[in-house]
Amino acid sequence: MGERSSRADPPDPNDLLPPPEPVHLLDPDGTLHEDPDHPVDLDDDQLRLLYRHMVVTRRVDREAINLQRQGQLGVYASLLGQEAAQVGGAFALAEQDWVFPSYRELGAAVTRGVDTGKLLHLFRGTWLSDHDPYEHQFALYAIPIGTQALHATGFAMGARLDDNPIVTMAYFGDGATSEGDPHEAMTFAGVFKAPVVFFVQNNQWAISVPLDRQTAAPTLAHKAVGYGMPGYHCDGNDVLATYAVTRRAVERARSGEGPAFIEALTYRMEAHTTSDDPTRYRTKEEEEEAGKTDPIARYRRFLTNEGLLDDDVEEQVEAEAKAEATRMRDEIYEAPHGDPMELFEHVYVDDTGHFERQKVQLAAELAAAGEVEG
Amino acid sequence: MGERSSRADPPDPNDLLPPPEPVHLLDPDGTLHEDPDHPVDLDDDQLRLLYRHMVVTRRVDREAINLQRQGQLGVYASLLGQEAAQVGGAFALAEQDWVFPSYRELGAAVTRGVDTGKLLHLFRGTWLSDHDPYEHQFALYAIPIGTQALHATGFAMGARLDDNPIVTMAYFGDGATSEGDPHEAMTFAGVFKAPVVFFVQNNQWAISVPLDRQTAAPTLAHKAVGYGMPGYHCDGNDVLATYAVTRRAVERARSGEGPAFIEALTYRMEAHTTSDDPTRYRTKEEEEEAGKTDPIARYRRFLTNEGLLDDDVEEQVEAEAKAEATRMRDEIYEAPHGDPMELFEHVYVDDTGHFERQKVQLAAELAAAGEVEG
Amino acid sequence: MSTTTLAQAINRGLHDAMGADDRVLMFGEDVGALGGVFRVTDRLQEAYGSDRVYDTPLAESGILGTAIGLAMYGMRPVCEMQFDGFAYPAFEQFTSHLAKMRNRSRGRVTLPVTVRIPFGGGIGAVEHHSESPETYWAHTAGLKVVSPATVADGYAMTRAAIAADDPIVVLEPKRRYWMKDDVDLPVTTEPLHKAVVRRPGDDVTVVAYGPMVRTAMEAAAAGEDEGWSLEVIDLRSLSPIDTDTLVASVQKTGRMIVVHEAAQTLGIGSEIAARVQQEAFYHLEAPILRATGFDTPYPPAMLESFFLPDVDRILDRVEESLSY
Amino acid sequence: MSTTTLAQAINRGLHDAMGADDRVLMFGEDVGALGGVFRVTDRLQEAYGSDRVYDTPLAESGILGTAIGLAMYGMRPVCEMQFDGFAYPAFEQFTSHLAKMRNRSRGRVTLPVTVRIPFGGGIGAVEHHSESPETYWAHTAGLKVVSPATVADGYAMTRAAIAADDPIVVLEPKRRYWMKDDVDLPVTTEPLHKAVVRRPGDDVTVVAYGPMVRTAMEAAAAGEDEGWSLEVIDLRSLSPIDTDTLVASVQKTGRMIVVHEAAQTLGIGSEIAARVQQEAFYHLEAPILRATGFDTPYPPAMLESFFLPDVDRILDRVEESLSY
Ligand SMILES: Cc1ncc(C[n+]2csc(CCOP(=O)(O)OP(=O)(O)O)c2C)c(N)n1
Ligand SMILES: Cc1ncc(C[n+]2csc(CCOP(=O)(O)OP(=O)(O)O)c2C)c(N)n1
Ligand SMILES: [Mg+2]
Ligand SMILES: [Mg+2]
Repeated sequence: MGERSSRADPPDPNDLLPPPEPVHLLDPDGTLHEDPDHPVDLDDDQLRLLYRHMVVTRRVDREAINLQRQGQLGVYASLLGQEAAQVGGAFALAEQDWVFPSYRELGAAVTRGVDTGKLLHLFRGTWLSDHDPYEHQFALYAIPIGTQALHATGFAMGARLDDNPIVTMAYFGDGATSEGDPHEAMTFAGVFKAPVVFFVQNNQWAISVPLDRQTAAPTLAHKAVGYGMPGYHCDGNDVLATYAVTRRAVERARSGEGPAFIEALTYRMEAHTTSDDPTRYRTKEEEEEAGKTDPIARYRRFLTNEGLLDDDVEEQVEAEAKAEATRMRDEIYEAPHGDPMELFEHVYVDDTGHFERQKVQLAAELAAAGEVEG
Repeated sequence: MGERSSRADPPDPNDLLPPPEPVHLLDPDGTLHEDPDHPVDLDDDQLRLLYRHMVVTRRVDREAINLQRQGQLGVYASLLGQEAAQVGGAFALAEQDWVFPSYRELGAAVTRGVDTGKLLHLFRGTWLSDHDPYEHQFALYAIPIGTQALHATGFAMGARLDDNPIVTMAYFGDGATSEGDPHEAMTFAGVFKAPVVFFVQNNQWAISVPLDRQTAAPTLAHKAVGYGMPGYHCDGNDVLATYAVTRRAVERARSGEGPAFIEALTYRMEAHTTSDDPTRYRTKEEEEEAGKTDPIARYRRFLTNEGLLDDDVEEQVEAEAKAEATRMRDEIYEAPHGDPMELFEHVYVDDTGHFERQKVQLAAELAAAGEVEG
Repeated sequence: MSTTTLAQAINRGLHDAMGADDRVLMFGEDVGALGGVFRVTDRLQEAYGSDRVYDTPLAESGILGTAIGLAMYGMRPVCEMQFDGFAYPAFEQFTSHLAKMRNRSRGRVTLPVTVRIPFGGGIGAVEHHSESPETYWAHTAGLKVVSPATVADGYAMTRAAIAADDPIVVLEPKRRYWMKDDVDLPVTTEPLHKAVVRRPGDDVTVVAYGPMVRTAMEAAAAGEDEGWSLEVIDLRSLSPIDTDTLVASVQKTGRMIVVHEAAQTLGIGSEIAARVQQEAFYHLEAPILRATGFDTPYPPAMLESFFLPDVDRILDRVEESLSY
Repeated sequence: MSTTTLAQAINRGLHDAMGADDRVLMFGEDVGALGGVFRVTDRLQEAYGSDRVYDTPLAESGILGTAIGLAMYGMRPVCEMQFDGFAYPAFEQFTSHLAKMRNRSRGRVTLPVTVRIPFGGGIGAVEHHSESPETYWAHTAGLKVVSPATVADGYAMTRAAIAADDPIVVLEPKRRYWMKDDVDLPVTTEPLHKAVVRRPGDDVTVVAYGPMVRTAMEAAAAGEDEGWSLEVIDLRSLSPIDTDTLVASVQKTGRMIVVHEAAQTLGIGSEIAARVQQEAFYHLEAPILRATGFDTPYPPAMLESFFLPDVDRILDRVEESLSY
C-alpha cells in the first residue's frame, strides 16, 4: 500500500498547475497579442458589448457612491477598477448559467442584465436584497465571506445529476480564499466533478489586509492542484484575456471535465466600502500606480485601434450608462419605506401561527405610533 | 497591477511540489536504499528503539482491542498497520517539540513516552482524557476532525514569538484534509512561517469513505503548494523513510524556514473503531493485499540483515511490550469509577458560585441513591 | 402488527420519501455503503443508487452548503450530520444561510432542506457523541426543529419534514434507535409542529421531547405508586413550540416540570417556563421546574448517568412542585 | 474628569492590559494598521508592534483555533470577531474546544482567551452586522459571556476579562461605541460577573444589558411622567447570570421586564424568567414579561427601528405588568 500512489488514476499535476505568467492579451496601449490557446471568439457587436457593460458598470458604480454620500445608501462597496475582471468573466457564461456573487459584483450583474436598482436595495436597507435570482440566474449577494462558493458547487452538482448543461460561477475575493468554505467547496467540486468555475478577483486587498497576509502560495492559482482542478490566472484588467480564460474553463466544465479555478489579477481602486479609510493602510502612490492600468481606458484604445469605436457608438454607450444610472437612482430614491409587518412574511413558507402574538404586538405598536404622529 | 504578480517575492512552486514518487528507503525484504537527500542519521540503539516503539505500540494496541471486547473500553480506534508512520514521524521530534494528535495516535504517544493507560482512559470513559499534555508535550486527543491542526499552528506561532526553538507536529488523517480547519491552519502557518509540520497519515479510509471521495488531487502532498509550504510524501509503512522525511521537515521548521506538509502513505488494517464493520465497504482481498506490506515485519528483516536484532534484543523488546500492555490493562481495570461531583470541578478556574444549586442537587441525588443501595 | 425499531422506522421513512419524489437526495458521511454509523440509511444506496444516496467528503459545512445549492437548483436534500457534536462546523451555513435565505430573498428562494442529526446521550460514547445542541437551532429564526420520540413518529415526522418546504432540523434520539414498537408502516401521526399528550394526568404536567419522553413516561408510571397523576406531553416540535397545548395542560394541573438532557441554562425548558408562567400566570400553583442536564460539558461515559435526567430526578421535581 | 467614548475606553483597556502583561496579544481581521473597523484597536500596533498586534488571514476558525494554541503555549490571546454575524465560522472551536478543553483536561489545560465581538443593531448596517447571538455562547457550558454598558465598564470589564483565566466572550454594544461619559481612566468597577442596579425603583424591575441598558434608563426616566418607579438592572454578565441580584430586586418590586435585542425565543430573557419565577414565586405580582426583538432574522436597516426594543416597547410591558 505504502508504495502505490493513493489513488487509482491520479491526474497529472502539470495539467493543473498555472502557467508561469498570467494570460495577457491586451497591452496598456491597446495592442492585441493573439494567443491560439485563448482565442477571442467574439464578433464586433460582442466586442462593443463588453465595452458597453464596463462603461455602464462604472457609471452605475459612481452613481451608487454619490447616493451613499447623499445618504440614500447606508454603505456601498465599489468595484472601481475591477470592471474588466467581472464583465470579462460573466460574459463567458451562457444564458442558463448561474452566477453566485459576493457583495461587489455590480459588473457581473450588469453583464447578466440584472436590474441594478433592485440589486442595490440591500445597501439602502429597503430589504435584505431585492432582485429575483431566477430571473437572470444571478444569486443573492453573499456577505459572509466565501460561503456562496458552496452554494455554487451544490447547484452545479444538482445540474449535473439532471444532465442539465448549466455551469455555475462563484465569484469571491483573495481574502475569501483563506476561509474554510471555499476550501470545502473546491474539495466537493473536484470530487464530484461539478461544473463550477471558482472565479477569484485578486484585487490585492481584503479591507486593510494585503494578499501576503492571506497566503504564502506562489499565486492563488496554485491552490487548484490541491483539489485536482486546473488553476488559471489572467490579467484581470484585460477584459479579453479574462473572457478567453474564463470561456475555456466554462466550456470545459460544461463538457463534463469538471471544475476550474481562475485567479484574475486586478486592483480595488476605491476604498473597501464607503465606510472605509484606505489612507490608514495603503499609499496614494500605490493607488496611482494601480490606476495606470485602468481596464476601460485600455480596452477603449483597443476598440479605437480596431475601428470599432466611433462617436456614435460612444454616444450610444454613454446614453445607456446614463439611463441605467438614472433608473437605478430613481429606483433607490423612490423606494418605499417598506411595511414593518413584512418582517414576519417571508421567514417561513408556513409559520404555523408562531408569529401571531408578535404580529399583534407590532401592529399595536404601529397603531400607537400612528396616533402620536397623526 | 494586472501584469505584476500578486506578491512581492513569491516562492518557486518547484521547491514546494512533491517529488513524483513517495520517498521509500526500505524494500519489503528489508533492503535499504540509501538516499543522500534523506539520510538516516541514527545509531544502532536508535534504530533498535524505533523497532521497540513499533512493537510496544502494536502490543498495547492489541491489548486495547481485547479490553474493548471484554467491555473494559467503550470503543477503541486501532492504529494497526500505521505503526511505522506514527513512530517514524514522532521519532523525528526533539524533546521540547509538541505533538497534536487525533484519536488514533498510540504510536506517537508511545514514542513520546506517554503513559498509555492514562492515554486510553478516554475510551473507557473514566474521564474525557487523563494524561498531562505538559508532561511529554503531547496534547489531548482531538476527536473533532482536523481541529487540532489550528492548535498546533497557534502553539508554534507562540513559540516563534518567544524565539523558543519548539516545533509542533499536527497529526491528522486523509479524511481530515477535507475539513475547513486544516485549510485555515495551513493558511496561517504559511503566512506566519510557523514552525509546524502537518503530518497526514493517508490510511486510505475515513471510516467507510475511500480517499477518492476526499479529494481529486494528484496526491495529498500537492495541497502544500497552495499554502506556500513544501509538500513531501513518503512510504508510511517504511519507518526509516518516514523518519528521514519528517526529520528534514522538522529541522527545516526549527531553523525558521516555515511549515511543511507530509503525506505518509499507509493503510488502516483494522476496522475504523471497534464499533465499525468494514465488510460493508471494503473487500478481504484489499485488506490482505495491504497486509503484505506490514511495517514491522519489513523493519525486522532490515534489522536482522544488519545484525542489529538478536534473540536477546527480541526478548527484551517483547518484555517491554508485555510490561507496557500489562501496565495499561491494570490502569484501565483498576480505574476508579470516578466522583460524580467532579462534573463541576474543572469547567472553570473560577465558577463564581454558579454551580452551587446544581451541586446541592446532585449531592442530594447521590445521598438518596446511597440510602437505597445501603 | 409488526415490530419495528425507531431506526428502522426512520430508515423506512427515508426510503418511502425517496420513492415518492425523485428530487429527494440523501447524503452525508458514511451514509452510503455503510448505511450510516447507526444503519439509519441502510440499503438506501442499493435502492436508489449512488447519485441520490452518496457519501460526501469529510466536511460538514460542505455538506450543508452544497445542500443549500442543491435546494436552490430544485432538489430536496436530506443530509446527515453524523453526530450532534459534529454539526458545529456547519454552523455558519445553518444560521447565515439555511435559516435566512428565504427571508433575505423576500420569499423568492425556498430551501426545502432536511438535516438529520442523531442527538443526545446515554450510549456510553466518547466525547462529542452525546450532546444536545437543540437550543442553537431553536433560537435561530428561520429554522424549524423537531424530534421524534416514538417509532411511529420516527416514520411520520421524517416524511413530514422532508415533505415540508421549510428547512427543518430533525433531532433523532440516538439512544432510542433500538426502541421497539408495534406499528404498521406507512403511518401518519399528528401534525409536525403539534405537541401531543402521551399520558393524561391531573396533578403535574411533565413536558419532554426526544429521548426523555420515554423517561417521563416511566416517571409517570412510578409516580402512580406515590399517588401522583402525571400528565406527560411529548413536545415533538422544539421550534416552533406548541405553547397552546402546554398552557391547556397547566391550566388543568397547575404544575409543570420540563425535562431535557441539554444543559439547564437556556435549554428549551427556559423558554417553556418563560411562556407558560406568562400565559398561565393565575393557574400556576407552583413555579415551573426543570429536570435537566447540568450546566457542564457532557461528562465521560462512566459518569453520564449522574448527568442525565432519570425517573428519580423527574420525581424529585414533581415532589418539589407539589410541595408548593 | 475627562470625556471618553466607550470605544476609547475599551481601546485604553486593551492598551493598558498589553502594557501590564507582555503575554497579551491582540489579533483578528483589520485590527492592525486600520485599528479595527470601529477603531477600537486604534494605535495598538503602533504601541506594541506587529508581533503582538497583528492582522490575520480572513478565517475566523483560524483566529480562534490559533488563539487556543497560543494560550496552550502560554500567551494570553485577545482576539476579535469583526462582527457578531461573522463569529459563526468559529463555532466549532468555541463549543468543542474553547469551552471544553479545561474540563476535558481535568484542569491541566487552562485557556485564558478573550474574544471581543461588537454586537447588536441600531447602526443601519447591512445584513449580518447587527446580530445578537449571545444565547449561542451563554448556553455553552465552559464559556463566560459579559457585555459592558457604560464607558467605565468598557475599560474595567475589558481589563477584568483579559486578567481572568477562563475563556470569556466580551460582547461590545457597537451602537454605543460613540457614547460619551466623564470618567478618569484607569477605573475599576464591580466584579465582572455581578449585576448592578443602575437606577433604584419600587414598582417594576427592568433588566437589560449591553446596548439596551441606556434604553432602559430612558424608559425609566419616561416612566416617571406616568408615575412609575422603575428599577433598572444592568446584567453585565450573561454567563454566569447573577440571579441573586435579580431575585432581590423582584422581591421588592414584584414585577420584572427583561429587555434584549435578540430574538425572544430562547433569548437571555427566557432563562431569567425561568429562574426568577422559580426563586421568587411568591413575590411575583405579575408574570415576568419580555421586551425583545422578534423571532425573525434581523431586518433591513430601514425597518430595524420596528424590530428593536425601544422606550415605548419597554413601557408597554411595564404597563402590562402593572395591569396584573
Ligand atoms: C465570514 C466573514 N468574516 C468577515 C467579514 C467582514 N468582511 C467583509 S469584506 C471583508 C474582506 C473581503 O476581502 P476579499 O475576499 O478579498 O474581497 P474584496 O472585499 O476584496 O472584494 C471582510 C473581512 C465577512 N463579511 N464575513
Ligand atoms: C467534525 C467531525 N465530523 C465527523 C466526525 C466523525 N468521524 C470520526 S473519525 C472520522 C473519519 C476520519 O478519517 P481520517 O481523517 O482519514 O482519519 P482516520 O480515522 O482514518 O485515522 C469521522 C467522519 C468527527 N469526529 N468530527
Ligand atoms: Mg480582495
Ligand atoms: Mg484515514
